[in-house]
Amino acid sequence: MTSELIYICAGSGLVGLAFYRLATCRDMLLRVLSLNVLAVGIAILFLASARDAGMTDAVPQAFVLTGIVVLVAVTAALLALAEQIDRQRDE
Amino acid sequence: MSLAFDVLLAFGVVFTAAAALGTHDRVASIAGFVVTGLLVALSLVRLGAPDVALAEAAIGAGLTGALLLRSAWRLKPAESRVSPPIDRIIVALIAVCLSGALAWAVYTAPGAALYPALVSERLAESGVTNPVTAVLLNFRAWDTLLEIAVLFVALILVRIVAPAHPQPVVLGELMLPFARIVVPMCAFLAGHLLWQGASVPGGAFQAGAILAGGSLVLMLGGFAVPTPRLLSWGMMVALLGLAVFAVAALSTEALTGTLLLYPDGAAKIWILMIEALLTLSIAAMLCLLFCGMPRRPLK
Amino acid sequence: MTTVLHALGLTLTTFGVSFLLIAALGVWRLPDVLSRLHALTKADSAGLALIALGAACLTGRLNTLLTLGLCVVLVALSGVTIGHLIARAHLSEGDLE
Amino acid sequence: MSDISLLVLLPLLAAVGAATTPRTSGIWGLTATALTATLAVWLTLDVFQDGARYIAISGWVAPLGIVLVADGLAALMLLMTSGVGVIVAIQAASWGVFPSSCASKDAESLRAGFWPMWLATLGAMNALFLSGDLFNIYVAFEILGLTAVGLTALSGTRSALRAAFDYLSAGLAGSLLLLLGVALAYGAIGRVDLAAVPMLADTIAGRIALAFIVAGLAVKAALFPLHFWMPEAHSSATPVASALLSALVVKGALYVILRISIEGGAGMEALRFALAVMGAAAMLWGAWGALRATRLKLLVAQSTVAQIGLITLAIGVAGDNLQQNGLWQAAALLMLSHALAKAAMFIAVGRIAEELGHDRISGLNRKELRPGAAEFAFAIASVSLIGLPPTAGFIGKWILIDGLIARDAWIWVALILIGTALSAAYLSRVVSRCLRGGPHVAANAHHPAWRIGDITALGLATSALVLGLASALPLGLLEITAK
Repeated sequence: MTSELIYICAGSGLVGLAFYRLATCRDMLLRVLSLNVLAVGIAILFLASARDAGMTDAVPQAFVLTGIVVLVAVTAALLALAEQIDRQRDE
Repeated sequence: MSLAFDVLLAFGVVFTAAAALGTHDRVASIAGFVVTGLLVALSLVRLGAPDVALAEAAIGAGLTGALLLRSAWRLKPAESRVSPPIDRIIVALIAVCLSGALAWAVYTAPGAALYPALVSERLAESGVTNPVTAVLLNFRAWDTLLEIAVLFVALILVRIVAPAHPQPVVLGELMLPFARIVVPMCAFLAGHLLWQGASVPGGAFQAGAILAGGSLVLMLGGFAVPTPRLLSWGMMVALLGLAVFAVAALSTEALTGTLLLYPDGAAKIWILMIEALLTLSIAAMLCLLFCGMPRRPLK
Repeated sequence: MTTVLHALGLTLTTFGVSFLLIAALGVWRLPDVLSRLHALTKADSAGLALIALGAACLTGRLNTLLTLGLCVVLVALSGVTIGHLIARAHLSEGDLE
Repeated sequence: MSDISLLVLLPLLAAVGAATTPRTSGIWGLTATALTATLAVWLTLDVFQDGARYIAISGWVAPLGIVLVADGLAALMLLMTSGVGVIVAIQAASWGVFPSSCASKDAESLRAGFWPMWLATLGAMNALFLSGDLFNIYVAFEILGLTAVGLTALSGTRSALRAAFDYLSAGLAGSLLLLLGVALAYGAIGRVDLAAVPMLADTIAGRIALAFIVAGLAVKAALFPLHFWMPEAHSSATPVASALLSALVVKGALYVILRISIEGGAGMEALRFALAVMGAAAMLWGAWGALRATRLKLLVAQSTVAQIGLITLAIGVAGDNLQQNGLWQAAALLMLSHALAKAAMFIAVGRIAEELGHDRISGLNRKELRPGAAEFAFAIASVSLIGLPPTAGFIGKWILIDGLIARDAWIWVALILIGTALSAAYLSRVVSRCLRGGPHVAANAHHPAWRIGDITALGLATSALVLGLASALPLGLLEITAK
C-alpha cells in the first residue's frame, strides 16, 4: 500500500498545482495546459485507487484511457478557439 | 529499492509539473509538460496499467504536446498580468488543502472493487483475453462508442472555428531519411499494436495515435502536401469511424436482439473488425485535429 | 557466466547513467543553443545505448537485446533528426534578427 | 432494433451524414429530428403502458455493464428535448440559423456547421437521459459540452468566440470535477453505476465523491456561483443556438442532479440543503442581473440563471423518492415549462432584434403601436416563466409551495415568492416597453416579412401555456419510476 500512497500524493499534488495555476493565470495557453495537468493528476489518482493486491482493475484502466482520448479532443478544440480569437484580434 | 524508485518518480512528476506551470516561457512550460507526461506514463506502468501508459505517452504527452507547441507558435504572447500576492497566497493555501484532503480521501477509501472478479469471470465470453480491450470493446462498448462521438464532435468544432490551411514548412534534408525509416515503422507498429491488443496491452487508440504520428511526419516534412483533396479524403475516413461503429452496434442488435451483443462465437472477429476501422478513423481524426481543415465544405 | 553478465550489465548501466548526467550538466551549464545541442545529442545517444546494452546483459535474453536494440536505433535516429531541426530553427531565427 | 438505441444512434448517424454532405444538411437535420421525436413519443407511450424499460447493453448487467433505463422521468426529458428540438429545427431550417442582418462572408459554411452540432447535441442528451452509469454520463457530458460550445461559436463574432473559449474551459473543468468524483466513488464503493448512489450516500468517502460530482454538474448547469461563463455564452450565440443552449443543454446537468438527489436517500440531506441554498442565491442573483441588464438577450440569459436557481431550489427541498412524494415532480415540471418558455423567448428576442436592428431594452418602443407576433410570444412566455395560471410554471410552483407549506418551511416559500415577484419585475421591463410608442428603430432595421419563425416562437410559448392545463399527463408519466 505504501507505493500507492506515493502515487496518490503525486496525483493530488498535480491536482493542487493545476488548481493554483488555473486560479491565478489568464493566459489561454497556460490555462489549457493546467487543465491537462489536472486531468493527468486525476488519472493517477484513479489508477492508484484501482490497485488491489498487486493487480490493477481493468475497468478503471479503460476509464482513464477513455479520459485521455476525450481530453486530447477537447484540448484541440480549445486551442483552435484560442487561435481564432487571436487571429480576430489582429483584424 | 523499488520504493526508492517510486519516490523518485513521483517526486519527478510533481517537480516537472511545477516547473511546467511555474515558468512564463511558453515553450519551456510545454517541454516541461511533455516530460511530465512521459514520467506519468512510467508511473502508470508502475501502477500496473501498461495500456494506459502507452496511450498517455502517445496521446497525452506526444500529441497534446505537439498541439500545444503548434498553438504556442501561432498565438501571440499574452500580457502577463500577475495577480496580487495576497490572492496568490490564499489560492496556494486552498490548493494545498485541496491536495491534502484529496490524498486523504483516496488513501482512506475502502476500495472494495467489484469489477476484477466480474471481469475475470466473464473474460472467456468476451472474445479477447486482454481485460482492458474486453472492457473497452465488449463490457462497456457503449462508452467507447460515445467516446468516438466526442472525437467526431471535436473535429466538427475545429472545422467550424479554425479554417487554417496547414502550410508545410521545409524541414531540411535530414527529414527524408528519417521519414523513410520511421513512417513504415509506424504503420507496422500500429498494425502490431492493433493485433496484439486482443491479448496483451495495446489496441485501437494506441495504434491510431501512432499512425497519426506517422502521418504527421509525412505532412510536416512536406512529403504529403495536405491539399484540400487529401484533407477531404482524411475527413471521410475520420467520419467513417463513428458511422461504422454506430451501424455495427445497430446490426448487432438486429442479429442478436441486444445492443452491442456480438453474435455467438464471433465476438473476436467483430471486435477486431471494429478496432481496425477505428484505428484508421482515430488516426485520421487526430491528424485533422492537429492540422485543421479547409473551411470550404466538402465537394 | 551469469555473474559475469550481471557485473558487466551493472558497469555498462553505470557508465550510461554517467553519460546522461554529463549531457544534463552540459545542457544546464553551456552558454548557447548550439553547444548545448552538441553536448546533448552525443552524450544522450551514447548514454542510452550503454544503458540498453547493460539492461540486456542484466536480463540475459536475446529477445530483449533485439527489442532494446530497436529502441536505441529509433532514439538515435530521432536524436539526429531533431538535433538537426533545432539547429536549423536556431540558425534561421538568427537570420531574422 | 429497439427505439431506445435508435434514440441515441439515429441522431449521431444523421450528424455524420450532415457533416459529410453540407448541402443537404438541413434535410438530414429535419428528418432525423422528426424521427427522433416520433421515437420519443413511441417510447413514452410504451412506458405509459408497460412501465419502465431497461436495456442491458452487450447483455452485461450493472455494475460491470451499462444499463439504459427509460422510466417516466427519462421519457419526459426525452419528449421535452425532441419536442423543443423539432420546433427549433423547423425555425432553423425555414428562417435560417442566422438573422439576415449579421450575414458574414462565411455565413454559408457556418450554417452547414449547425446541423451536425445540433444532431450530436440531440444524441448526447438522449444518451444522458437514458444512461444508468456515472462514467457513461461523464462521456455523454463531454459530447454535450463540445456541441454546446460549437453552437455558441457558430456566430463567429469575437465576443462569441471568447465566450465559447470560456464556456469550453469551464465545461472541461466541470467535467474533470465530475471525473474526480467518479474516481472517488470508485474508491469508496468499487462501482460507478447510478444504482450505487444510495450506497455512496451512506459513507463519508462516498459523500465526498457525491459532492465533487454535484459540483461538476453545477458548473455544467450554470448554478450560482459557478455560472460565470453562462450569460455571455448564451447571449452572444445566434438566436436559434441560444434557444437550444438555454432551453435544453443546461437541463442535462439539472436532470442528473435531480436523478442523483432522488436516488440518494437520506444520506444526501446536507448536499440537498446546500443545493437549495445555492438555488435560492442564484434566483436572487440572476434576478438582480436581469433587472440591471441593458441588452435584451442578456436579460433573457440572466433570467435563465434565476430560473435554474428556482429549479435547483426545488430539487434541493424536494428530498428523496420516499420521503416527500410529489415535490421532485415539481422540479421536473418546472424544467419542462422553462424549456418551452425559454426557447420561445430566445427565438422571439432574435426576431425582435432583427426587426429593430439592435437589442437594447431602452429602445424597444416602436413608432407604430402594433406589437408583432414576436412580442406576443415573448409576453406569453413571460407569463409562463413568472408562473401565472394556467401555465405549467404555475402548476410546478403550486405543487412546490403547497408541499413546502405542508412542511411548515416558510422561509423557502418566502424565497420562492420573492423570486417570482422579481421575475415579474424584470420581465415586465420588456413587456411594458413593447406596448409604448417612440422612435427607436435603428437605421439598418427592416420589417421582416411574415415567416414560419413567428409560428415557432408562438407555438412554443402557447405549448408552455397549454401544458399547464394538461399537466396531469406529465405528472402521470413521472409516477412511473424504475423499481
